[in-house]
Amino acid sequence: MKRETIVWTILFIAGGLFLSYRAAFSPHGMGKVYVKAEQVNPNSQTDLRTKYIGARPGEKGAVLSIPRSVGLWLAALFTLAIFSFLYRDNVFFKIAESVMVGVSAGWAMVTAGFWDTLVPKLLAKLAPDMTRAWALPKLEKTSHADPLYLVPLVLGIMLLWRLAPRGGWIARWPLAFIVGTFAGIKLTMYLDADFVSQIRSTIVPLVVVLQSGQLDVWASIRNVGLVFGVLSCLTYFFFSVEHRGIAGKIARIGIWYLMITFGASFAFTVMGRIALLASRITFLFDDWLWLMDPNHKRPWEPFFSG
Amino acid sequence: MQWFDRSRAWFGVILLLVCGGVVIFTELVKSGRNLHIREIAGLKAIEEAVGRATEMGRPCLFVPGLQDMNEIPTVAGISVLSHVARIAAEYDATIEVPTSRSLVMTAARETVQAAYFSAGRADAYSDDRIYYVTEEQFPYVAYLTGYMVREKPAACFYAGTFFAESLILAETGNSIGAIQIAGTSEASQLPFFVAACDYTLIGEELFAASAYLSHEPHQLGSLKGQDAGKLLAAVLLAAGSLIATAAALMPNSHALAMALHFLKDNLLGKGGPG
Amino acid sequence: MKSNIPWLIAAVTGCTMIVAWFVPVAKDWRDEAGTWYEILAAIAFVLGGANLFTQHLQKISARRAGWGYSAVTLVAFVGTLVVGLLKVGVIPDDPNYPWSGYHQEEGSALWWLFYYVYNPLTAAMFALLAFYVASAAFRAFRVKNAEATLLLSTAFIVLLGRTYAGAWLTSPVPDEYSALTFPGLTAIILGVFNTAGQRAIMIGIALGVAATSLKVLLGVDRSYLGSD
Amino acid sequence: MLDFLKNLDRRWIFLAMLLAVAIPVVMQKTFPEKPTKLVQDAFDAIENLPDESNVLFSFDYEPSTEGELAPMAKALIRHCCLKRHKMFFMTLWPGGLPLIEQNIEDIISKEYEEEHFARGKDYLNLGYNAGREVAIIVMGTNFKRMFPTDNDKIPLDDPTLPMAHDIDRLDDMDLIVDISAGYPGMKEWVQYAASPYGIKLVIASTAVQAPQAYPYYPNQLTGVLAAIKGAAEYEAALGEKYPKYRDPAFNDAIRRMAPQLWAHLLIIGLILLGNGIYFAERIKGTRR
Repeated sequence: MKRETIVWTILFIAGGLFLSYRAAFSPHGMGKVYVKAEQVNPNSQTDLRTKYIGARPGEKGAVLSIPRSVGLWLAALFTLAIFSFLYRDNVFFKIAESVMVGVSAGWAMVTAGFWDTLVPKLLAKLAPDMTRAWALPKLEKTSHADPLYLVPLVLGIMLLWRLAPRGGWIARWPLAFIVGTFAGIKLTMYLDADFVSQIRSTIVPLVVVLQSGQLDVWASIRNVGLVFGVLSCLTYFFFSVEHRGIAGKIARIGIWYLMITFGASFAFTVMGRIALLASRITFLFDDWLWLMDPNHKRPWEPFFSG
Repeated sequence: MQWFDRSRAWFGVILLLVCGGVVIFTELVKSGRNLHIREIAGLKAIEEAVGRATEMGRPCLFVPGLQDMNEIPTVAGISVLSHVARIAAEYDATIEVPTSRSLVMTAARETVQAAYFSAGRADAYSDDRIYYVTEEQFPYVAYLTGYMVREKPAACFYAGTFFAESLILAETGNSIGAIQIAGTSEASQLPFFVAACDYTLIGEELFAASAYLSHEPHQLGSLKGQDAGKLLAAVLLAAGSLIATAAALMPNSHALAMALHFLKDNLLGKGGPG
Repeated sequence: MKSNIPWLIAAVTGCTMIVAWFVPVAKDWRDEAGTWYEILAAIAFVLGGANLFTQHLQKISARRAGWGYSAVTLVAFVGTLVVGLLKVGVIPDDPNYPWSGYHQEEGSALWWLFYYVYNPLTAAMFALLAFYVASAAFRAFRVKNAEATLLLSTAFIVLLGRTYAGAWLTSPVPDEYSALTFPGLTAIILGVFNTAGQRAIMIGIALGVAATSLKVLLGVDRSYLGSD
Repeated sequence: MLDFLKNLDRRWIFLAMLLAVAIPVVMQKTFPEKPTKLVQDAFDAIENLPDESNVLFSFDYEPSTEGELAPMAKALIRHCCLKRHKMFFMTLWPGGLPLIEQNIEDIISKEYEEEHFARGKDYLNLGYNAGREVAIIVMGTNFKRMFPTDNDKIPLDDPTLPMAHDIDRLDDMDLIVDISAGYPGMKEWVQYAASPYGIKLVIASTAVQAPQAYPYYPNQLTGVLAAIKGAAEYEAALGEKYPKYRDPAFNDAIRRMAPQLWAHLLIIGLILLGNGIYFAERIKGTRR
């Protein structure tokens, strides 16, 4: 075996041993989720049905939830499966990846597609009485069927025509509707918010004079830098003029501005990725392994109290 | 009931100016006027990159991004592909185009075939090198990095919309020592391309590239129109800042204050025609 | 013909949207068109779902390499669809209407899938990028030229300025020169250079979008409609 | 040595990154934070509103970016609870809805149990809207068209939801807080709400998006919480005004800044080391 393989194997075994030790020998175990029962309709005397909501261990009425505990372990193992890709591509990663593709697609269809849009926005408009009797008892009694909504329905069916063996071109109509609508909306919106408003925000006095009549040097330099920066970057993006002579020099300053902009973006992106990693590690250590408890979620003294 | 929102009157004028610029320049180019567009460094490097791949006997990889044909950056990316493919056909280099959308695949096949045809190498074209992988971001990237590590392409081109995967692609390409040329309008991903690739087309340059390489007159015209818009922006900005400066230096001048107010709150604001 | 009618549809709806921006009476049309778009987008989910389904089914039936993973994907996909559409585990708001509960209520099957499967998987995927950034920092980010040097130096300052290390390193700097501390420099970079750069990029892209939209409305660009 | 470093297996770098983040997470050491102007402006925007003002929260993110945005959401909601603002919750991301529910449950119902905030009177979950930017456009002129009912499908005119009765347009909100991870989000709220109607808008943004928020400040944006650092500063601002919130249990983001510090230093070190090797190689190459 290569030295490196040995190192990694030792790491894995040590991790496994630690897990079993934590689960078996610590007084409160780990990775358990608690729930408590609550009346669905707290103000009703007749409707006595209850539902379970999340609870903290030790809270009054808290009981262990098997499905949620299983879920927590699954979540932790999926997280580790994804991280295992860093070592090398493997069967656990591929399974996790396949599950992710399937669940995310199904979930988006069910929520954004069906229950949040088609039912309340199309069905409730076309057949309000039926929708009320079926799924939306609180839908206003006064709403009438609105035949105008047959138009999006028909357009939608045309969109689905792509699945048919022939006549796929019919899907171009709804596509044209979407593209055209958004071309119109985006044209005005981008020119308003990104073109006009950005010019307006950049119009600042190049010399800032304080109330007392004194010159504010810092603010003046800032403003000059800002206005000059925007102008030089615009020069860089100007396609009609070669980057030579004066235009070339200004464009060069423009690209320096852009590089500093990208440097800032770079640092922020790095920052964001690290924040997400830290939150995943917190999830593993806090919610799953119960090694730490900064938010005092559990009544016991944690392993690491910081 | 109001028939016209007067507070947006000046915005309407600006809208007409910008749109009019595009239309007029498109018509000018159509009528045969020759308009100059500057060279773009990254585009010149394409030939060098393809040449190197040919010398080394390794393929070129072209990635048209993660979005579908309804997004403009993807369309621009496909135009760049057309140019890359024509050079590849001339040099007899291999070009590989894995896509994440089936429509992009179809468009890429048409484009590359046309490029091979125009280079007089129609016989060398094959559909097999342009194929659909998957729509999902990370599985698609996993495939691409796998391909890069195995086949070690000598040149990698990225043109279109990229998100978090930009970093993974650029890093892997760098590790196999490929020449990398990238272009995207996603501002948050540009730094990674700029830092890890040899040449990067920044934002608007990607659109310019497509127009520049397409050599279609109306596309060049629209570019000129965009330049006119930038000129308008620069003039408004410079004039506004000068007025604002004068107003700051002469706080008692009523005329300057009025002029600034008109510019910022009427012309560029919501104050109506004033 | 096949591209003329769609172009007319695009041109008419698009121009209506532009006009509606200026005409208060027509604002309702924008609303209506927006709702219609939502409905169309929801229906379009079926296209994506069908594509996913057939693609993986083909892979399984052809026993192509990795077909087992396709089976996993299919089971996950269909399973999520079924429990979500049938509202498995949802307690109805009103006992007389069995379908009336909120489809993603705490404790329901769909909620469980979201909370314990979808959520940790996507978050872990993004966390992977932290590792790739580290690797790229070591292997890919080279100060090849003046531009790259400027980019990486800026990144240094911001990375330090956005943590306690930056404040600590430059803590001896007197208050009058606070602009020269790492947090101060970061503020200048973000407030002046980044703002100027972003604004120029935004102005440019706004013009690009306007020109492209115009090309769609004028029918110059019909690429999205394919060839006849 | 040079060859060893040049051919270093990148898994060692991965391991270094893991340790740079994991060890500080466990140690839970914190560093002092001072609110910058953008964060202070956001804080003041909520603080200076008269009590019981209308605040619209849009949770435009998914669990995948919760690591950055959840601490911001918590701190902002806590602040609104302290001021007894009327909180309207909505989301343009399907994945945002469960996050709203969770925050209502954890913070409004549990942390502020004694205040007895009532649904429909003090806070309201409007739910998810699939309309993306169109939803914002429509809400601008006709709020109840986009949200005819709350998330429980109760019409907004219902007597049990008094706080929603006077809401006809976005203008009726005193402040909008957008917690944003991408599209649709920050940019759309600026373009379609803050810019055309001049409504006060506070953005809590992921790091990736944050640089794009700066150009909108201060004209179109009242305040910005940028990345986990912004969240930490907001927690610090809250602690400064309300000493109770100096308790580490409320300071998720401040605690998160420690792994952030070490990981940033690691990245800087790696860039320096990588470039050192690059130049050493080039010098060696020219000598040959």
